[in-house]
Amino acid sequence: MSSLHTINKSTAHCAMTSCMKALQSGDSILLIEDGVYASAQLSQYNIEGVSIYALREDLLARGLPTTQLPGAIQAVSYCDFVDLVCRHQRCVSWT
Amino acid sequence: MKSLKLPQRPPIALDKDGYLRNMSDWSPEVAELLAAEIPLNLSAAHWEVIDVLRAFYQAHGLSPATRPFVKLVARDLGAEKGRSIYLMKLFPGNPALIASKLAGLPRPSNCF
Amino acid sequence: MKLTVLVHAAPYSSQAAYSAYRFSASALAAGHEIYRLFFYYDGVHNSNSLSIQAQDEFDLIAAWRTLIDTHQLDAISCVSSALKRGILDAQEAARYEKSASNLAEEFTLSGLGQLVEASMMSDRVVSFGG
Amino acid sequence: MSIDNAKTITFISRSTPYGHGRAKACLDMVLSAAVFEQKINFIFMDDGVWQLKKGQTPSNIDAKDLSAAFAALPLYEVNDLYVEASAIEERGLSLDELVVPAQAIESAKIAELISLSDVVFTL
Repeated sequence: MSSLHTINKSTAHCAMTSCMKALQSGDSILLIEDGVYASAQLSQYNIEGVSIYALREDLLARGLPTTQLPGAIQAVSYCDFVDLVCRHQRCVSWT
Repeated sequence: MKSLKLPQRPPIALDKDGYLRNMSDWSPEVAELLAAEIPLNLSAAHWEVIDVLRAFYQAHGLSPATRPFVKLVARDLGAEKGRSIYLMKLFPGNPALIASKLAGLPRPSNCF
Repeated sequence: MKLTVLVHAAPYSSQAAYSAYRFSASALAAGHEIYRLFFYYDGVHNSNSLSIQAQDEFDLIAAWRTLIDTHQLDAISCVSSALKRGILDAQEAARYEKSASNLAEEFTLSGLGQLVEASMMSDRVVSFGG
Repeated sequence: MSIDNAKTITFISRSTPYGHGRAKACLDMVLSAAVFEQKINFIFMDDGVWQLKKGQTPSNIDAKDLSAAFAALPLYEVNDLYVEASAIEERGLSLDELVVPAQAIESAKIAELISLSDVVFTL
């Protein structure tokens, strides 16, 4: 029963650390808005069994390259965002 | 603007649904007048429910909707009275809405 | 799938309401159903018809209105959040004796119960805010 | 209103009680969900645990006492209140300083509660 977690804040806020506590194997994280700034820090966690995505539009808007994302983070579109919501049983937004 | 008129007092403002605009305007006389508008004659059985509601609001700052209202009456006045049928007889229509109005509380939100 | 989208951020103060709009438009484009858009807390500012945007900036409120109208979506602004923030429909304006109403006509004012009901009826609820 | 297919709804409240309106907004959502007789988990994480601290007198800032409402939650059949153990600890709070008894839980339990929920709201 996996969850999609969205994070929309940079690491200056506790959204990311709070999200980390609530993860289970099989869950996914999607970084959106200022959450995309957390890509580098997040990739260091290397969380077992959790896929990490970042919203392409939000990366590009902030001058972050979508091609050289750290770790196994994958850039996705809004259309993929919708798919991710459907593929997980529930969605939790960390703000 | 709707209002209640008591002798020797400025008119008491009501909203469109007949709730007091200012909770501090409430007094037992005001409750009697609000009841007369419905119309309803307040008996001791009504008053004990109104008192329970006012005490609950004092303690918790909440105006209970139907289900917690029934449970509250059951807790404070006993299971015999904490029943929808009993409360429906006392406050015909929507007991939680009517009783909260007479008790001078804000309109309970999400009250069916 | 049946989706409900909860927005609890004001437009322009943060990106969240815009994200909710883009998400909703993408979901519709992908053939999903939006059971309800629910605007809560500061999110009710998305339903203010009197908001004016500079000509060279994206008009999020206009975009919401078009999206709701085009797809005939059920868009609800939470009534208690809205009244506090000065977003009124004609009926509430009359009730509280205010001189004007400003709720955009594509939206309806209703209670939080509509969010709970939507949560029960939808396959997924997606929240945007903060 | 009683509906057969009751869902499990988890609310995660992470904000301080008076600094902004989110804590109150979250409580209002919980009370509304309770009216629909849903199964409710109410979790306080991060700064949200401050909402439960005893001795609040928000009349000093002309605010309603949010903490007073928590003791009434059993009447709304909201009985599953949880606090994040580490959030309590990090803030130098202890469980007996809370206005209502809440279960202190570790992060693994938070993850588990989420995984058992149909809908999760965070505010």
